[in-house]
Amino acid sequence: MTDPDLAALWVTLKLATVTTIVLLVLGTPLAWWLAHTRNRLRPLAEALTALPLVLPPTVLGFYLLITLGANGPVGQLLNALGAQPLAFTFAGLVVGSVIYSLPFVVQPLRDAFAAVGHGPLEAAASLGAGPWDRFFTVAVPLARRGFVTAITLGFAHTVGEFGVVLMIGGNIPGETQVLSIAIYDHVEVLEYGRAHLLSGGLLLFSLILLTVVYATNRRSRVVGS
Amino acid sequence: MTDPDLAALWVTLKLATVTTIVLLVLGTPLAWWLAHTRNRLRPLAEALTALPLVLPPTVLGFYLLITLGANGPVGQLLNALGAQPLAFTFAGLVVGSVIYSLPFVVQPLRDAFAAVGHGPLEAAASLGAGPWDRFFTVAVPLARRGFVTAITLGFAHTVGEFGVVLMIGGNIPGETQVLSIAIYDHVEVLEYGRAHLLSGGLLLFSLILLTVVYATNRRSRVVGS
Amino acid sequence: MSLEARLSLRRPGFLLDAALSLPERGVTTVFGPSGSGKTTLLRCLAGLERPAGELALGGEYWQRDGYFLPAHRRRVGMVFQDGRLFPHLTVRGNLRFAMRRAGCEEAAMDAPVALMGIERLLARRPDTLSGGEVQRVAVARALLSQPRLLLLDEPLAAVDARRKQEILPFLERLTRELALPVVHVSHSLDEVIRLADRLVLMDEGRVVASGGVTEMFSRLDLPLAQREDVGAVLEAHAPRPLPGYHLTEATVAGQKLLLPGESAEPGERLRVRIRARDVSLTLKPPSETSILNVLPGRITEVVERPDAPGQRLVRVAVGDAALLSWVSRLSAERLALAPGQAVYAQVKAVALA
Amino acid sequence: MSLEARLSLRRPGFLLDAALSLPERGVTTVFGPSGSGKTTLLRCLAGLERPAGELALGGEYWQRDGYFLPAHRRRVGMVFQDGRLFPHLTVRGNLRFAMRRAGCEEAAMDAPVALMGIERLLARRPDTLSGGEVQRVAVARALLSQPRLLLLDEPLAAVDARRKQEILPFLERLTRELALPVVHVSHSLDEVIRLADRLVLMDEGRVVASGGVTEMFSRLDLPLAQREDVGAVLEAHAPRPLPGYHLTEATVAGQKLLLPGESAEPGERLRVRIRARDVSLTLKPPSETSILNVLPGRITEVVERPDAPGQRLVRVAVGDAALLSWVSRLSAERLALAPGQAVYAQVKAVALA
Amino acid sequence: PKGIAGEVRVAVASNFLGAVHQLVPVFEARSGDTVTVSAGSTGKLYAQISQGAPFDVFLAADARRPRLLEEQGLALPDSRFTYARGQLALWRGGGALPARPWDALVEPGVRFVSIANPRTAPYGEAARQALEAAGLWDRVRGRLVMGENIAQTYQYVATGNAQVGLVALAQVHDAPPESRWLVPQRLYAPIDQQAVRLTAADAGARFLSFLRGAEARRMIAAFGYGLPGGDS
Ligand SMILES: Nc1ncnc2c1ncn2[C@@H]1O[C@H](COP(=O)(O)OP(=O)(O)OP(=O)(O)O)[C@@H](O)[C@H]1O
Ligand SMILES: Nc1ncnc2c1ncn2[C@@H]1O[C@H](COP(=O)(O)OP(=O)(O)OP(=O)(O)O)[C@@H](O)[C@H]1O
Ligand SMILES: [Mg+2]
Ligand SMILES: [Mg+2]
Repeated sequence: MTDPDLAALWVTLKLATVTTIVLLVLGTPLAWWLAHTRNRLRPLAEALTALPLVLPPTVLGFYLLITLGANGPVGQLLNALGAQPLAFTFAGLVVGSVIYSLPFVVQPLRDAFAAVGHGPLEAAASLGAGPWDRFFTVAVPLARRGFVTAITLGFAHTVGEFGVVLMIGGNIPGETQVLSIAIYDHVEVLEYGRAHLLSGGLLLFSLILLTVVYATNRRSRVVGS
Repeated sequence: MTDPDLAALWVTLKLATVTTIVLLVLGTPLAWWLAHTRNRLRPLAEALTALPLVLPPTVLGFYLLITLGANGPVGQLLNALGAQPLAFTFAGLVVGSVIYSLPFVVQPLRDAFAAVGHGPLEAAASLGAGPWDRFFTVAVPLARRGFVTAITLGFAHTVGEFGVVLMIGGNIPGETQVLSIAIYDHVEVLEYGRAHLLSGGLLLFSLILLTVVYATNRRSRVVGS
Repeated sequence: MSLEARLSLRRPGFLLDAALSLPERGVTTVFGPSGSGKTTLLRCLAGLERPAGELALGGEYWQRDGYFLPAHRRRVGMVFQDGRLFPHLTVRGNLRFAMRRAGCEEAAMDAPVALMGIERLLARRPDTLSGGEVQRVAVARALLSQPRLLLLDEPLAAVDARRKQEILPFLERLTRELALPVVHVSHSLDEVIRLADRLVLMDEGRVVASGGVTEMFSRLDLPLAQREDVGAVLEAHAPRPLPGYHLTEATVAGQKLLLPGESAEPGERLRVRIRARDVSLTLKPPSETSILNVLPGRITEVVERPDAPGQRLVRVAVGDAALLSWVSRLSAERLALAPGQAVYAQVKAVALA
Repeated sequence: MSLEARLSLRRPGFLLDAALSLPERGVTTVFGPSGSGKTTLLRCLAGLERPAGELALGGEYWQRDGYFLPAHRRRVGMVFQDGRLFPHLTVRGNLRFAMRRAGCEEAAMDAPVALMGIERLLARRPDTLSGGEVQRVAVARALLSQPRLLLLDEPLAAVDARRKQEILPFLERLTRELALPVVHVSHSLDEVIRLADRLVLMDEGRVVASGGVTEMFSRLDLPLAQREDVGAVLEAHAPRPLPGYHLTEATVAGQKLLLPGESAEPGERLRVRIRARDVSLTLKPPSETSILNVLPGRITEVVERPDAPGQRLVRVAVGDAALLSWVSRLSAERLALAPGQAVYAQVKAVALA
Repeated sequence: PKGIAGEVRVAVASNFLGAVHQLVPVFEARSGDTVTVSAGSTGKLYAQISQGAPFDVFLAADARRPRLLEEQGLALPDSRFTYARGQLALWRGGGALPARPWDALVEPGVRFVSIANPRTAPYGEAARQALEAAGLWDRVRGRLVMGENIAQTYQYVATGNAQVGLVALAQVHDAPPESRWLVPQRLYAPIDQQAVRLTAADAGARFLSFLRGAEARRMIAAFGYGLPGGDS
């Protein structure tokens, strides 16, 4: 692996990790709300969370670019606040990836929360557990399978993410060039050997990681405390 | 909308529909197996179903091209069987989309089946329902939420699918040119107006469709027979 | 269709190892402490577990050597301890689920529905039912599946006493009419007395004792004798109603006995449970008492109740049968009760309900 | 910490509309047919439903006007009808969940665990427990949550009789020691007699009658009087053990009565339930009988049981209290039982367990 | 090394990325400047530059996008020049071309002909013009598959999914000579790939003048590109 490839690997892992964390932080309350609200607008909100999927990533990236770029509304707002625009920065990548991978995190979590139902939460409340307490000690462990799915899909999708990142990241080595773009570039310039190497490495790494995750997940999560 | 755009819309809807159906047909038994098997290789199998995610779609498409091509293993097999190669055909698009969207269908279904548990199935067996009977009349309705998520994610992801389709479809108008590519092309050649129109239409259409799906899903599915 | 089973199933920390042989009709109640393996045994019979051993119904093997007939081909009607209604179907949908697979007519639903008092619930979702309502629907559903073997796991535990009084006679009638074995788990002696022909006592996964109800209840060596509500269960013959008094005269242990109610048809066999606590003993025949039944007999056994040291369980031979009487040690000493002694056993008719 | 509640909750096809006023300690049993709203009432008290109305414990409002104290701040210990153990925690984890939030020491676990006989289960997952085991763990968990109000929804329905005999005295003792109101749902009169100070009868979402157990059981106009196991519940004073005989002499209704056992401490108050079916009447004092307790009294009321026309329920004033006796119409006619008549009520000591 | 060493951020059209990879080390060694390269399609890079992407130099695959940038004031005036001229080649993946190379497109057994998308890729537009000039457009139209860019066009043939294609000479200049044929320049308008300066950074100016220099031109030519005003 050459230096730029290593840099791309690093950016990719960092991006996927940060994106997954941000997705969990944003997606968990959203999924919880979707699972429990009786608001009439719930179907609309659910549809909105799925919407980033239907646009091709490059196109989504294009709109994000227009929005976040120096001349876009968000860009100008940030500018007025004295902040840097988000386009072509790592933070911009995170924003783009989060939007694009949101459905993969929110939907499994929402299903998992809905499947937990009210029973265990009521039991926890009667034992003195407040809303946060029962969320973290009852709802989250019981929705464990949904979290594993959400994290897997969110992380893997960000690793393989391409169009959005290419568009709003600008493919800047060491900063916004991720592995998927590096592989893509190798393919573009007919460096198939390097492309195979990177792809193979990525697949193997992911396979091992995912297998370990699923194998661990399989083991009983029942705990004594 | 111009004629080629209309044709692309039609191909897109056809592709997303066929892909979703194929995904359900293949993904449902796979998800069922993953949810119930005690095979030691289960984590590996689960990891394999998630793997298409980590490769950038264009790269995945590239490898599919190699595999499906005249010199690739599948291409040679098809050739030996007297069949046409799959690349640049609608069937090829379906193969590519199915592989790429597989995780989005299998994982929610697997979670949903696991959440159903053995209780209702045992009750059904004791009432004389055979394996298929209880699968369709008990497991599937109880996993309904998982099916809605799987169908939504699978369909929407195919609509927005891009790289794989671009790669193995060859962008043949009326046959393999889908809407996402059409929008992409408009962006590439700076026809932003057309791109906005198509994107906006696609988003609105999807939003309405998804809202209806989720609103329907919300209504109680309890039936009297 | 007699049931023969020899089954063993190992679980971490628990071993089921049970042999059963049940006649082709009649109710067998499985009795035993919580965790003794009653549910597990029923699950094995239903084909929901894969124990080692053999199992045959009416000579047809359901399980032997490598062969295992899957649950859905056994046609067992099972009422699960936790109800297990299908949450995606209404109550009516749950009943229909069973009926369709049993090839029942729609109209077959009416009788069990009326009996269980669930007419008002037909359109309801299971998750809106109360605990007792769930159990009643589950019983109706199992009955509608036209089973060849009926397995009832504490079917009426959450059902109130009044409703139970309505359901029990029906189940009683039903299980006598149906030519099928019924295996029933219950912690309630009431249910046992009403329903059971045979009793299987389980403890720690093993069958401790089993036999006809009459025999089992007159044995002083079984855990049953330790229960507060121990008693003899006797067959009553040749019932003759006493109209107007709502009493029935019948021959029990060669003696005439007055029983409450007059539902019995002449020639029918009845079962009477005479609880030890309801039997008092006198040395002289009593007079001017509200107690209608006074049976002369002879003491055959007097045992101390280990867990209730102030009390004596006295077995009195009356004709060819035995009654149990439970007296305080004080009385036993005052009356100098001992084997061989002639006594009068007095039993209130109302206590025989 | 008395409990005052006036609650109403509408559901499709069902309306809960209940007013309760419970003293600051003691057990109230809610009794009523399946579907009458017992569970719903308990859920309202626990804060799991949002009924209209008011609710206060010990003068502190839990609910009034717009105010609603959420469930987790009420410190109610609730045993749900369906157990509701946390499936992701072991039995020990379930108990700890309650203890941590109640600020209990780890050692506090030992007593309830031993009592419920769940030592062997501590490391087990809830889904491997039997029905009765689940209920016992749920009771232990609720007790460990240090509640200010204890709500028990059929806590022992799936527990076998022997275990119940062990648990009931403990609960009895516990509920007398704890200065908290206990609301208890049960279909078992045994549990009511052992535990309840007060009785609330519900039907179709409404409180039909409520009052002290003694009073409720001596009323012939309530559905309770229709039960087979109707009886009077009396207070016994000044118990005096008779060592060696495992009997206790106590004053009941101004008369000396012999009760089984000698657990009672002098000066303690006891409750005795004398079932109508255990009481026989004679016109002359009986002799040479195993029946230890013979109480002279005077008939005050004779009623026909509507659902058992061959029987009479006779109320006998003994001192300042009343006994119920259930006799056949035949006996009632033979002895010409009528209000004002002097009779001897005989009760076996062993029947008073 | 002259002047203060700087940093050049180069946005390059993907088709020229391979050449840039070879040019950059030479430039870096000579100038002391460091170069970071971002590749993408010309359309994408244009959109990014319009939104303030931090590039100093833009090497486009066409002349239109640099001109637009210049008109919009996003590029330095008068910095635009043609750094390479794309050359179209007819390529058969699996063997020799027939005597009359165009016949390769219409022979039996040819199921797919690969060209770049004429709408989005300059090589595609050139391919269309050449096919029309050769009078073949209508005959091959039903068999055309279109790569989104010239790299995909090449991949279609390289993987054997298309039998022949019109690709960039730069992509096939290592292929056996009998399998490729340089399409005559007169059949299509020149594919002028233009470069433009986006910032005033000196290093950018140095990179562009290096690109104009003889050594760079030699390397570009060796890569299979033509050059304006030079021999092809
Ligand atoms: N969501 C609901 N929609 C409609 N009816 C409901 C709903 N939930 C409960 N009910 C009805 O309310 C009534 C009271 O239910 P509840 O669970 O309080 O009964 P219960 O007295 O506890 O009965 P059981 O002894 O059988 O447990 C029942 O008839 C029940 O069917
Ligand atoms: N998966 C398991 N792993 C370990 N032990 C188990 C498992 N399943 C059941 N058991 C144990 O097997 C024993 C028998 O359980 P079973 O459910 O048959 O009891 P039961 O007689 O029906 O009791 P109850 O009256 O409480 O319903 C119990 O001690 C239970 O804890
Ligand atoms: Mg059980
Ligand atoms: Mg209830």
